[in-house]
Amino acid sequence: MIRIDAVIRPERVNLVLDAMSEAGCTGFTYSNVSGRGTQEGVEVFTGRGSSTANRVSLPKVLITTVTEKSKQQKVIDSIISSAKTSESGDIGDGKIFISEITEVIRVRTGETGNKAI
Amino acid sequence: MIRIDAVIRPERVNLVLDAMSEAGCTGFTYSNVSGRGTQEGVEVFTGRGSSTANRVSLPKVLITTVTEKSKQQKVIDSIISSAKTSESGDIGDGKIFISEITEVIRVRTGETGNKAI
Amino acid sequence: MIRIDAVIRPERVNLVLDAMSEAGCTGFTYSNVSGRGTQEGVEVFTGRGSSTANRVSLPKVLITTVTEKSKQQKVIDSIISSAKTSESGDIGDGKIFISEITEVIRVRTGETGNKAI
Amino acid sequence: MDSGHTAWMLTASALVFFMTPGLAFFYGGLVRAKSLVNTIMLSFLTIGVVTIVWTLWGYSLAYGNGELIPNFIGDFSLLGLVGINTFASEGEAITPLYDVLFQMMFAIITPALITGAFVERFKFTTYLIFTVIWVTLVYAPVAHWVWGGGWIGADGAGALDFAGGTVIHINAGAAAIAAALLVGKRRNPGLQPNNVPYVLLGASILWFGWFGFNGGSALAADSYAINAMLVTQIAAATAATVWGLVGLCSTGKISGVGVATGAVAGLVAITPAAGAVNALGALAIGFGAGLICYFAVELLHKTKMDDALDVFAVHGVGGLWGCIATGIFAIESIAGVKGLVEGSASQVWIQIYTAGGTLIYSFVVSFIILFVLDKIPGLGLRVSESSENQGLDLAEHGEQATIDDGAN
Amino acid sequence: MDSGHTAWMLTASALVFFMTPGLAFFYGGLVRAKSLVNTIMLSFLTIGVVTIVWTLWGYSLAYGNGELIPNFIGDFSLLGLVGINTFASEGEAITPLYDVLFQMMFAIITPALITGAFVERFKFTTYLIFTVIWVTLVYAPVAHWVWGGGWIGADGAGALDFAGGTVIHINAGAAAIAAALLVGKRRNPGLQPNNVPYVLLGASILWFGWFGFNGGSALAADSYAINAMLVTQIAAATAATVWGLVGLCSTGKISGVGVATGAVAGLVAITPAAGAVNALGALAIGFGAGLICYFAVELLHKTKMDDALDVFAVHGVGGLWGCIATGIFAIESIAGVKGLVEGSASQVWIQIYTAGGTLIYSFVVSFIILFVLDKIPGLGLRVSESSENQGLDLAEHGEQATIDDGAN
Amino acid sequence: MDSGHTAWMLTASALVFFMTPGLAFFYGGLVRAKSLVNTIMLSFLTIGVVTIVWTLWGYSLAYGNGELIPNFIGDFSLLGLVGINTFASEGEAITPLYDVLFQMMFAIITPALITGAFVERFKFTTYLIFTVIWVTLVYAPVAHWVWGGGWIGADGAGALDFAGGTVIHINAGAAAIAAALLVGKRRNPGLQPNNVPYVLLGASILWFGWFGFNGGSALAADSYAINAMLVTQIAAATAATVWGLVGLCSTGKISGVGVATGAVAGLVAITPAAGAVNALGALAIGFGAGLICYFAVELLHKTKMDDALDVFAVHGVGGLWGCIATGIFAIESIAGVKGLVEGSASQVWIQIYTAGGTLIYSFVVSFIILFVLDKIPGLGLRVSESSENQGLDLAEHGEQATIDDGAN
Ligand SMILES: Nc1ncnc2c1ncn2[C@@H]1O[C@H](COP(=O)(O)OP(=O)(O)O)[C@@H](O)[C@H]1O
Ligand SMILES: Nc1ncnc2c1ncn2[C@@H]1O[C@H](COP(=O)(O)OP(=O)(O)O)[C@@H](O)[C@H]1O
Ligand SMILES: Nc1ncnc2c1ncn2[C@@H]1O[C@H](COP(=O)(O)OP(=O)(O)O)[C@@H](O)[C@H]1O
Repeated sequence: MIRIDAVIRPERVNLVLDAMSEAGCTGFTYSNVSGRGTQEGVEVFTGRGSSTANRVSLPKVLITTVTEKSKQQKVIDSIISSAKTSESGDIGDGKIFISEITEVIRVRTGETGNKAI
Repeated sequence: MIRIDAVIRPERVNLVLDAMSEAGCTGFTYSNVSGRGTQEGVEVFTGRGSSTANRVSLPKVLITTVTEKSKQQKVIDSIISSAKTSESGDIGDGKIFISEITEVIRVRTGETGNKAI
Repeated sequence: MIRIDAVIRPERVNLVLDAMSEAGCTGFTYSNVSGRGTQEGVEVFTGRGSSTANRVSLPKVLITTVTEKSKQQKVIDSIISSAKTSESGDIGDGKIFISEITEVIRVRTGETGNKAI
Repeated sequence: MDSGHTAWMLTASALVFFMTPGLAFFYGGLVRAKSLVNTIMLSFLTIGVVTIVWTLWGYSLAYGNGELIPNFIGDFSLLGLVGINTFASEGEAITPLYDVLFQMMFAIITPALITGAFVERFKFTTYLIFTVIWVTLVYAPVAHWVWGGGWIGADGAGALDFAGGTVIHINAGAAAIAAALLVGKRRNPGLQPNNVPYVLLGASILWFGWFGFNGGSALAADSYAINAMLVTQIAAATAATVWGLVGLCSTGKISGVGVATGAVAGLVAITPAAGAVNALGALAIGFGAGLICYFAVELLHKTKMDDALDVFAVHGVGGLWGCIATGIFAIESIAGVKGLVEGSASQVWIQIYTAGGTLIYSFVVSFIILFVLDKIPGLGLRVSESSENQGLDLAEHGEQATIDDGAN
Repeated sequence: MDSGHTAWMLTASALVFFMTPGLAFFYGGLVRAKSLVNTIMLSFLTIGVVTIVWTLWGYSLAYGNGELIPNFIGDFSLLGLVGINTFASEGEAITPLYDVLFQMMFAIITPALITGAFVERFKFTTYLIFTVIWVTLVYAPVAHWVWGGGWIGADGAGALDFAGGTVIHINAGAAAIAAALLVGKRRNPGLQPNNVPYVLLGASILWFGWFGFNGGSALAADSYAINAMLVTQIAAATAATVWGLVGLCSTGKISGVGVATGAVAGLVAITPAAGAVNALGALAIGFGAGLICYFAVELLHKTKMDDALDVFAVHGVGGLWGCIATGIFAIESIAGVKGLVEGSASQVWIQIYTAGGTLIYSFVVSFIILFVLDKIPGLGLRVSESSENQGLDLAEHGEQATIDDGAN
Repeated sequence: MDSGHTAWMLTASALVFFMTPGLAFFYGGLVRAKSLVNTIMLSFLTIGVVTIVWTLWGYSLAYGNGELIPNFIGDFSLLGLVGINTFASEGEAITPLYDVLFQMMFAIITPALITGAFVERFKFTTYLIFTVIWVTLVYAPVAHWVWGGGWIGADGAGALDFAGGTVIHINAGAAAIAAALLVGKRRNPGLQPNNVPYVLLGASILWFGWFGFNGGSALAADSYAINAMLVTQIAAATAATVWGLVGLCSTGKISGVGVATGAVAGLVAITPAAGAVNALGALAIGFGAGLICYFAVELLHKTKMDDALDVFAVHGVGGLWGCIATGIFAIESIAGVKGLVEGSASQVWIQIYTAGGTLIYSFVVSFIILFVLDKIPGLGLRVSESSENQGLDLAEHGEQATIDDGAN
């Protein structure tokens, strides 16, 4: 089993979750995070509306899903196509990290492995 | 060393943390997340209290602990027994993911490995 | 590629992020978490300002970065030196977890591996 | 000079002032978190801009000594408020400046009400310009029609509008549709309000301030003021309860946002009637407001128009119901004229056509203003897609509503 | 008609209205985040329901022209407020409707106070029914006892209760214990208040509104009103400071929630005394309130009862202290009767037995009402275990207090 | 006794009270989330402490019957408010206690204003002691100078200070620099305000309450009060708008915090002038306040001093501008004396040297008080490094502003 962590733009979450579902993911966990990548950050006011500074971290959403290895490519493709804001992609569209999971357990039934996903 | 990620119901956090402590975990990190699994979601009002929609994601808590491999089964058992809301378990009780950790370092002392957990 | 998860004191985030950048990290994702370790917790009022209890979990920040294996030691050193609050370190200064990442993908371009970091 | 009347008008003006921040939080709680500051600012800076317009020429156009167009609009005789006595003359209960002040607060909240229609996607600078023009071309004339000697009020058709059902609510509701149509739908309207406590805080402040709005419209601390406050309380409470219970019946739950909206609908509906009905009339008006506006919201959600915070369903429809209900439940001993319940249908008819006239005028002129602003290069009504995605707080204000970030 | 008195009673009514939303936030900040909307709504919809009850029959039962049971309760002579003059008659300083309005606001906040006892686990619909019955069977009679010509007030035992120490606070405190006992303990009471700024905002609004509560109870803009406001400020400030300092001594820290609670305790205690004491008396009453209520909270936490937000310790105990202290610190030149400090013990005794009578009556009747509601199929006092776990916001209202969710 | 004047002074006192909680949220929103409760508490407990000081000896020192030092400070004749009549005597419009009450609210907000300079790092208990001393040694004398018969006011130099430009704002601003210098810079000032809605809520409550502040300073419900409220509204609105537009021009965005700050700057500047200028004068004063304070903030950020929430730039500089502008725009028909616009320069000079005198006195004495407190073992101005890192909410109050934690 593998774990897919995708850091994406907040406004894309619903689209990405739907695309992932269609690609065969049955469960997700996500939360708000701050992220810093090659994206530039945003100009924010620091105090009384007179001086600004660059906030390098931007609001992002981290979606985590654990799935069978066989579905890996399909899920990744679904994320890429739904998270990209334009044909050519824009800086800040996000990043995907894949890692191995040794075991999954469903609390309710105690089932393990692919059955528990 | 292994890493255990448990996604559980928010109201169970204290019980689960206590059970995990007893099972030998010495540290945890947790945060609020939103989750979507086979659980159904909840009916919420979308605007002025006249129409409702289904919110598929529910508030969950993700607990992460890194521990020695030898404690794995004990910890998992402690999570399952404390996170389950009824004898037979209810949908939404949660899920546990296990993965490998290659190294742990304690910032304070620079200790590594099992000593640092 | 490896993934470095560092749980640190909130007030150190900027210092740590800067140190990590200098050590060669190009991206990070971080969020507020609650943590419990050997640190003692803090006395909080439970109700009307007359009785207190110990809150065992403290606010922490979890920083995650994925980087090339070759940079591992440099990044860890940068975290340790910037997250430590005193020469000898204080309880609660944080912990670092290292794990393996099998793949990284940049959503924008579809690039993978070290190029995508 | 009557110190009691003065004391009350001072208080009432402060209370009406407080309504606009209340509205800011009411609206702010309903949008998504990433446009919360923007939504509050739409109301908050309206206070700034309209106060200046009102001082320089707005009051004069609404209540000037003469009329540029008879029955339609005032003149420029009181530009900059020069020529209005600072001190009460013999026989005057209050110095004339109290009217400038009290009416100013009404002029402020009306454009702020409109903003609910286009939150989360409207260009902030364009809105500021819109407000200046709208207060001049729409608000000031309509205020003149009803209270400044124009064709609707006591010197004209004799419509009953105690505290501004037409001037404020129908007016804002009509402009809201024009704005919603021209700015278009939100790309992603989200699922739930971001902050229900803010909605309830805002509604509470609105309700509190409305005592100044309706009670102060007696323009004196007298029996009319007390009756106005009492019927205001009854109508708001009834509409809030009705909304909650209708929701309970149809969805099984009582929504906090719904109850707050019901309260506002009740407050809107009683506004024109507060000087015309008694407690039982207020119960009926509140009951009607809760029911009618509830279903108006449901109905309008089925259209393609995205009046985001239901300004028309609550203020437009609620205002229309209130104007007509004033004709129905008016009691001669209070209103001076008989309503339908006392057997006279004529007042109902007056109420209907004056309300309709306001609705049409406001819609048409608001539409034209916005249409023109949309075409002007460098202005335009709508922010860019990326701004809308990022949220208007960062895009338009360089701010985030809340930050609790270790890195901060 | 006196416009100054009218102006003040209009203002005071609006201020007392604002207290209930203030209470909503005060209580809302103290619970856990997942029941924040529910806690606010318990207070907010009380405004809706009680206004209707008060208009239809509540006022009549408390202040009707006759008495159904002599010295005990009014009659049905003023149902629907029909038969009350809208306009002041000759010689009347204010139209009688002002009393309906002002007293209505008191009737609203009293049941809202009770809700603090059973937050995070009470069925919302049952609460609405409870409120209707409680205002009818408990609030209206007790108000009649004190201010409507019943056995406690000026026409009866001659107890001093300027602004409602018995009618509002002891009454609500007693009902709170009944409710806490019957609904049972929270399954998981949590560790800390979810929102300390809301607690402080709510306390600030309560304090602000209390000037209308106590100052308005002079029923005129006169020297009594000014003295009432001054002593209110002094008692609240003193109790807040004392609470903070006692906390500092015993825990090493000054709790914001504690200081806010101390302020409320001081406001409660000065309520009956605001027309009877001077500045130094207010200092003493505030000092006592801070100290006594602090330890009452500590003590009651040791019992098995889960009066979640310490309604009895603050309003019950604070109200009792206030009633007795009124007998102690009353100054003849203000109160018209001598207190203990001027050498007369008799007033203290009157204060004690009338407060005790109210406490017992309220506890017993509230207990019976709740006991019966608990047994009625389909009602019941307590939500299901899963609703309690999920939080009452989602379970009872289909809402979440705040959402800042990318997916929203 | 005039019931109308009394009604207004009761209301105005309540409104001024409400400003301090408003300030608490205004300041609270500007700091980082981990010191939000502390920042609110600095203002909130000031209410507690100053009320006690004012009752016991503060009022007497400011407005006592005699003078300990002629033209400089009152005496101990009114300790504990004993000896002040509770009831109005023949011919008095209001009972003298109204003055105690109204002035008390001014004494409360002034030290609360100072706290903005040293948030996020000041020891809470030291602050409480500082407040007691500061009100005694700085506030009471300066109030005496201006309104108690001292060297600045009508009986002295004849400076115009209607509602406290010198007494409150210049005074607080000067003390703020002293405090900022002595406590030192924040270790890590963070990037952005933690809660922009709180800033706007606080500013709204401040604005609302300021109507009582300026309007109430007429000490009667008369034409002066109405003019004061109108010019207050105009100046605040203009300064808010100007601040927003200047920010727009120089940064491309309109900051919500900026607009709120502009409003406060306008309110500060109009404070001394509210009894001296007309609507157009208010426009000019507001315009100047927005512009001058905007650049004052920018300039002071370039110094090494960490006046965290720009108390000096807004209240000090805004107060100075207001005092001078009062001399410029005073209209004889309102102020009783001619301003520069009517051709007389002498008033400007009086305004300048009295403002300067206050500034110097307040700075020097505040500096000495703080310097001494810093040296006293067990006190000291600054919290430990670890407390500052942890945030003052947990460190000083054992509380966290918000908790939404599954584990709670
Ligand atoms: N090496 C990394 N480790 C952890 N998170 C990363 C890394 N690189 C990027 N991210 C996350 O992904 C988000 C998007 O990155 P961004 O720089 O916008 O991508 P791109 O380089 O494709 O434009 C960042 O905000 C950050 O949260
Ligand atoms: N495959 C998955 N990947 C990531 N998170 C998951 C996955 N499956 C479930 N979860 C998390 O676990 C939570 C509980 O899942 P749920 O569907 O309620 O479990 P069950 O299927 O045992 O009833 C979900 O809300 C989600 O946050
Ligand atoms: N075994 C662990 N698993 C997960 N998180 C941990 C673990 N140990 C520590 N942490 C996280 O690291 C933080 C710092 O731990 P702490 O006990 O303060 O470290 P130390 O033992 O070095 O003093 C904790 O608050 C917790 O969030």
